Amino acid sequence: MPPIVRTLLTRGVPLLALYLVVLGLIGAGIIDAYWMATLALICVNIVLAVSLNLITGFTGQFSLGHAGFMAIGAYATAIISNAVAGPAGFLGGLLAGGVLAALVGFLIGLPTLRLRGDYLAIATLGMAEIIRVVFVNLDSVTNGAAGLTVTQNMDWNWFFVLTVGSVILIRNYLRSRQGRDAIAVREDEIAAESIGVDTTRAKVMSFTIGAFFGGLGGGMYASYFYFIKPDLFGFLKSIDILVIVVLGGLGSLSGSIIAAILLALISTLLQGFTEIRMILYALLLVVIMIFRPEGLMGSRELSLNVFSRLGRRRPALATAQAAPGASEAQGKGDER
Amino acid sequence: MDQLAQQLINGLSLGSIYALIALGYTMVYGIIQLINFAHGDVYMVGAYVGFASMAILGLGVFESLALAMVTCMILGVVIERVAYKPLRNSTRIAVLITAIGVSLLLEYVMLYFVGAAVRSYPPLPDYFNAQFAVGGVVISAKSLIIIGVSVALMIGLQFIVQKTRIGKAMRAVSQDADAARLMGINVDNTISFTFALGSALAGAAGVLVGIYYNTINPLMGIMPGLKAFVAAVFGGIGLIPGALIGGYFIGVTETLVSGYFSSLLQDAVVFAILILVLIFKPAGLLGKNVREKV
Amino acid sequence: MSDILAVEGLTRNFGGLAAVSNVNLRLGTGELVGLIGPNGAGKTTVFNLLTGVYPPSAGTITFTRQDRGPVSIGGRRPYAICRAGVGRTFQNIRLFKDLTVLDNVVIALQQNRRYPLLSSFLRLPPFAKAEAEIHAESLELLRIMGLDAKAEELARNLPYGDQRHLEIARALATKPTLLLLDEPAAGMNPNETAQLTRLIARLRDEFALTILLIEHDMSLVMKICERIYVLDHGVVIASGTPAEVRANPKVIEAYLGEEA
Amino acid sequence: MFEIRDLHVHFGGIHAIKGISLSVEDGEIVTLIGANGAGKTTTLRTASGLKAPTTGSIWIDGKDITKASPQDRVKMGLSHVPEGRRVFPRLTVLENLELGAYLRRDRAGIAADLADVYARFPVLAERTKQTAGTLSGGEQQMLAMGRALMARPRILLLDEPSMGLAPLLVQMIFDIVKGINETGTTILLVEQNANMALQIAHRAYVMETGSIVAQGTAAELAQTEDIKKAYLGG
Amino acid sequence: SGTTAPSSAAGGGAAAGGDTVKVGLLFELTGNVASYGTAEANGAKMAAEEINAAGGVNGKKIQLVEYDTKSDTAETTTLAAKLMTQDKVVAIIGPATSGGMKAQIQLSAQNKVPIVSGSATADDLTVTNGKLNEYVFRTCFVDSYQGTVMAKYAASKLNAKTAVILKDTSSDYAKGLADAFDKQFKAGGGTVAATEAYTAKQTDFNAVLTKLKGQQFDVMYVPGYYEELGLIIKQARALGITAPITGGDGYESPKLAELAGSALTDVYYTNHYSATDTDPKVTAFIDAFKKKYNNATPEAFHALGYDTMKFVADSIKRAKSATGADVKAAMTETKGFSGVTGTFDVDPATHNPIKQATIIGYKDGKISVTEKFS
Ligand SMILES: Nc1ncnc2c1ncn2[C@@H]1O[C@H](COP(=O)(O)OP(=O)(O)OP(=O)(O)O)[C@@H](O)[C@H]1O
Ligand SMILES: Nc1ncnc2c1ncn2[C@@H]1O[C@H](COP(=O)(O)OP(=O)(O)OP(=O)(O)O)[C@@H](O)[C@H]1O
Ligand SMILES: [Mg+2]
Ligand SMILES: [Mg+2]
Repeated sequence: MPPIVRTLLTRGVPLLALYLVVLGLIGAGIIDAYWMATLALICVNIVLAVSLNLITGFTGQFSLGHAGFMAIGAYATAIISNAVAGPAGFLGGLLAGGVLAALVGFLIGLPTLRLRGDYLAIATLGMAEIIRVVFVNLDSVTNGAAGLTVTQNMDWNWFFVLTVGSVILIRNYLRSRQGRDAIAVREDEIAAESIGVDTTRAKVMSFTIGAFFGGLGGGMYASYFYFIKPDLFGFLKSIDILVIVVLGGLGSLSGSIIAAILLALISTLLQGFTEIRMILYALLLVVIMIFRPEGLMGSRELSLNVFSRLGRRRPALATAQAAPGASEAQGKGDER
Repeated sequence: MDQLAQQLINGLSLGSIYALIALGYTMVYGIIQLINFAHGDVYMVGAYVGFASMAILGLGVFESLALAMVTCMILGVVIERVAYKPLRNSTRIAVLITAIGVSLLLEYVMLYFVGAAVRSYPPLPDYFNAQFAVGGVVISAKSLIIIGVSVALMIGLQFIVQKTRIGKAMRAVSQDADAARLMGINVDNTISFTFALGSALAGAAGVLVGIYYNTINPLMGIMPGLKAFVAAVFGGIGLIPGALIGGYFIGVTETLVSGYFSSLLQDAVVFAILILVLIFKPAGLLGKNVREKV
Repeated sequence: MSDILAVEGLTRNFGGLAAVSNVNLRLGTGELVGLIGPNGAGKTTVFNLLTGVYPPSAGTITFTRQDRGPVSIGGRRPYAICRAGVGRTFQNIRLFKDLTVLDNVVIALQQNRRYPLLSSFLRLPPFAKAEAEIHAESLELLRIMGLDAKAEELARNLPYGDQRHLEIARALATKPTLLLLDEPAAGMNPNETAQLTRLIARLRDEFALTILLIEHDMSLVMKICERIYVLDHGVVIASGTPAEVRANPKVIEAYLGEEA
Repeated sequence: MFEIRDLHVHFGGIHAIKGISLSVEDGEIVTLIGANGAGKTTTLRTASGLKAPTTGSIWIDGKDITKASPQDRVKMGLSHVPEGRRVFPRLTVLENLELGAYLRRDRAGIAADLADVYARFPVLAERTKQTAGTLSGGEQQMLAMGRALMARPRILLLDEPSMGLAPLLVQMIFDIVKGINETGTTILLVEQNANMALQIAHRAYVMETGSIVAQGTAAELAQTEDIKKAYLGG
Repeated sequence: SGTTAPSSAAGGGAAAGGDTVKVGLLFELTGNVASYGTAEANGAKMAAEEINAAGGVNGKKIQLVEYDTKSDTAETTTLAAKLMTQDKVVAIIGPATSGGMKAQIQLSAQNKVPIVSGSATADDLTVTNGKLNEYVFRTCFVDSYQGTVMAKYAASKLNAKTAVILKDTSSDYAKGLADAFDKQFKAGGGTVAATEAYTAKQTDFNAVLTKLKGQQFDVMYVPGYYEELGLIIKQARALGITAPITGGDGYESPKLAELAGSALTDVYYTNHYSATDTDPKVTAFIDAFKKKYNNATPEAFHALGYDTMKFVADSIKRAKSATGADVKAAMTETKGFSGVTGTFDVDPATHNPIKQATIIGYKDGKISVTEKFS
């Protein structure tokens, strides 16, 4: 079998099956408006989490500003698709949103990615806040705090294409030389430089690509949920996305996907407990982290490829998150 | 001129509040490199304990302050033992997420029990409400108290961390816990002590803010917590004088931006300055950018 | 035999401390040269200056490759210096500990096998071709270093000696013409050191390398180095053949002691 | 005075120490040699309480300390210079040394010991205000030794103290170890540099993949052919 | 549940044949605006209990299905879909903010379930781009009305020639009020000397107040909510700003007096009702509320939530059947509905209630003025 045929069979068939099953369930009315909205949210969260995982989990750059990219994508899509009706406006909006987010990511990333750890986190957090404040103040374009009403342009077909497409593209990136450079940066920046990895370039590239898909996620959000306003994209949204990434496992794409689904299900289950739902959610978060600090998947991947071994081991996250003390402890044995 | 002087006073008072919270933040960070997102919420709990103690138990301001500090101290240690200690050997982001979980937990448990509505602190003794007018500039006793307390606490903390035995132990633990054990340092107790101290400070800040603004609510910790974190980073995270300077800087900048440009832009300008400062001083204003020796 | 590396007036200060001051070094193509000296003499700092980890406070570093001619590498970024043809290992092992042995080598090797970003995203033919080559070459290199059986293990799980070997393999994968080894035998017992000594000599020949190495184990240094520079307090206090250096009273006093 | 009985240690599934027993008598230098990964470091880490054993026990002065915390062991006179030095990188040399005496209260004694450490390692005296992380490898090794001495230990565990040191210093370190021993400190020394270790030790154990495969007086072992071949490079 | 395809059969299907009628309660119980959402939800719940205690509507008990939007729009859309298609409610009450309402406008039309807010005041909520949103209702003033009324009041009763505006930029509500005030005040011949802003959850307003103090003005218009207003009033008076401070129904809360204390003087705002009102309906409401909630005095949000529930129940009672479409029709035809926040008709063209504003004024922490004004 030529590799391309094999890939289509092993990966394409299960995906196509997934697509058709959901389509069938929608047709049969089993997936109703409520479940469709839940599905939409899952898809948006997958795109957001996977793109943040690229930045934080794989490249080791701690970002607290993903909601900023989301906001750019959401507003660009909203404004363009409101101005130009039909698929042209909506797809153009999504693309413009992604590109704009990538551009901002590039411009912000270039100077700030020199920062390490928490300093980078705070710089990205600041960036997202600035983006939000700009949207509040660009009254004539964004309608300020009052927010924008958006036409619903997404359906299951689009969600499927965009979500699966994003995941595949990011996965391909990670398993290429550019992606391995990014992982090398995460593992040990000094060592990476010493073997010829242009670490600045690797970081900025991951950040820009992550920003693009963050923007795309925002655009998908805006195109389904009717209404956006700046305070949806605050600091807490960035945290929400980070929670998905860490819960799934830093450095595991399938972990991010599983966590996005799991959190949506948890949220559904908790909806009945109006009064204490957030208490239960917070408790659950703490308990999960205590018992599985490496996240649900660690850095392992679950493969769709039914013929390959399940759970092929992928690189784990180390340097970026290990306590600074640990990396400075000299000596040959890594004692912890 | 008067207006500028007034704005500076305003900025320093606001900055003191950020500094008060940032001190505890930065100390905990300095020792275990944890961005303790729950710190802002411990501060909130402190504000409520102060409120309950004054409004319900009828205690005086200083008794209430003490009570809030002790309660928060216990709360801080419990949080550390239950939620953070099991993650001693995990990645820092894992602990960060746990801290966010704890933060949400405190907020929503509080929301559940006391409701979302704001509460106002009971009336205070007169000396708190005094005001002085110097020319056209109004200075309130509360401002002076809060500025004074923040400076005093900074000095006290700096002394503890730099000069005392336990302070040295704290720094040793922060750099290499195993090696610290080999020196005979009880690492768990040292970390608990750090939390106790940091949380007591948060409790004090909560009561002082309650007194200063006279309003508290279960979500009051989020924004100041974030700003305090920014202040700590700004000054050089882990550095106690940095927290104070960062707090003042942010307070004054915010005030001047809203006073002379537009209050709409205050957060954006603060963050923009922060990013610029970090680009030129990647370890904050006071931080030294030590490169790892290879 | 032309000089591959010419260092002139190299100086580096840390605060008030002159870790390296006015150092001149010359390495001929194909030479195997030792850099020795007491602890804190500035040997590792010289490596760090040569590889761009620190910019020099003063001085020039000229690196020559037959095919490209001389270039000044002082103060350039480490990755650029590596790409110019200078590879190194670290005194404290710096592997990508949570990656596989193979991936450690692949990342170094792929720096010479570029293909465009679009190929990566879409898995276009250039991607597949280059990946296959990278994979094959990496395995070949591991085989030469005797690590091929452990290609899929995580680097952190290797025994210490293998980790040292892997670090050398990773440096070789960048296709250097000049290789800098910082205490390759540290932590090895005399037996292992002897094996390593033979390996280094072999690598120099097989890969047509010029090697500069720092080492405190005199059994290794004296056996394979053709020339030796001795550094003390940041200054070159002696240089010459092993025999000359060993007999130099300054070196004996500062470094070797009476026993050596 | 120090004893390990039938110790087993696991790292997850890895059985790193497979039932070793060893003892160090009062005033002795005992050395533990063996190839990389034999388990020497793990033995010392278990002895000082950084790593919990699966089974087996550790004794000081006839007291079972298997369950004692590291700081209690320090109190009982145990001091451990870990592999890789583990100095506190952002503290100064002086602060590192002061921490060595963390559990001591006798100011005068501490001052005297500090002077003593400075006398043994003059480099440290020149660098009291330098942060330890920027010291060279050898300087850090001296600092780590000095720091351990500040606890005025009765039994000192040393993990490869000669690693990365210049020949002159290797000699010096072994002299110092011997000197420390002569002032009454019992020493358990782990070394790769087996030649030197056997020269100063009274007795020795040889470890291989988690087990002790040979033991005896240092002089005896230095003459054994197998050991010469495997560890002494001859 | 779903044996029939929900999307087609979702025409606001009532709990068929049962002895209850389901009403959705979709509010911001957590998140940014939890304090308003919670208050309104509690008001509505109290009303539902009263209605059920009195025998329900048309013999059926009201069954509330309550969810929390977390102040998030995606959550709002999702849960609105759940209420409409799975829980099959007849109508949804909430959310409290216009943004939340906007997230379910399209669903309300698709599923034919009326949605009613007690406090979503954005002008373009019920009529978007000149088109009426058929299933969207509210029981509160629109922003422009309150802003206009206060501008007139400031000019005629407070003799103000120059005004400054300080608005909460994080809420569309304050923005709407501010814009309307600005327009009307200028139209009436006044000048607006400065427009400044703050954001919700801010606690320190000294900077912007110090800046305003440098201006000459006769009145301050500060649309926003009591949480911030209590502090603004207090800090303004402490800085020596003595001009009257005016605003909208966001001021209405006993907390305002608590927070501002004695500084609460020369403060005027537009409101639906007054807690000192002697109307028996109002006093009964206040008494019942105090009894249920620990002696707390109700706020505007409580009253609005309460009225909204009563309004929905009233419409169900008048509807031909308990289906969304019929209830919507009944709502549109409402005439003279009398609640604690006033008596109103629903304007069929805009679905806005036609009701008169009450001006409430404070002196030394006590209410000194209560007058109807328009
Ligand atoms: N980043 C730094 N900051 C301050 N001082 C430094 C730094 N790096 C090295 N030094 C100092 O420079 C001197 C030379 O250090 P270097 O590491 O080059 O020594 P070395 O010759 O490699 O010693 P060793 O054989 O022990 O490894 C030492 O005194 C060290 O303390
Ligand atoms: N933290 C750890 N996790 C898993 N395995 C470990 C860990 N530390 C040590 N080991 C394993 O235990 C065994 C013994 O290691 P140890 O470090 O004690 O050897 P050593 O004799 O000190 O070797 P060296 O001469 O290299 O210092 C090795 O197989 C090692 O891989
Ligand atoms: Mg060195
Ligand atoms: Mg060892």
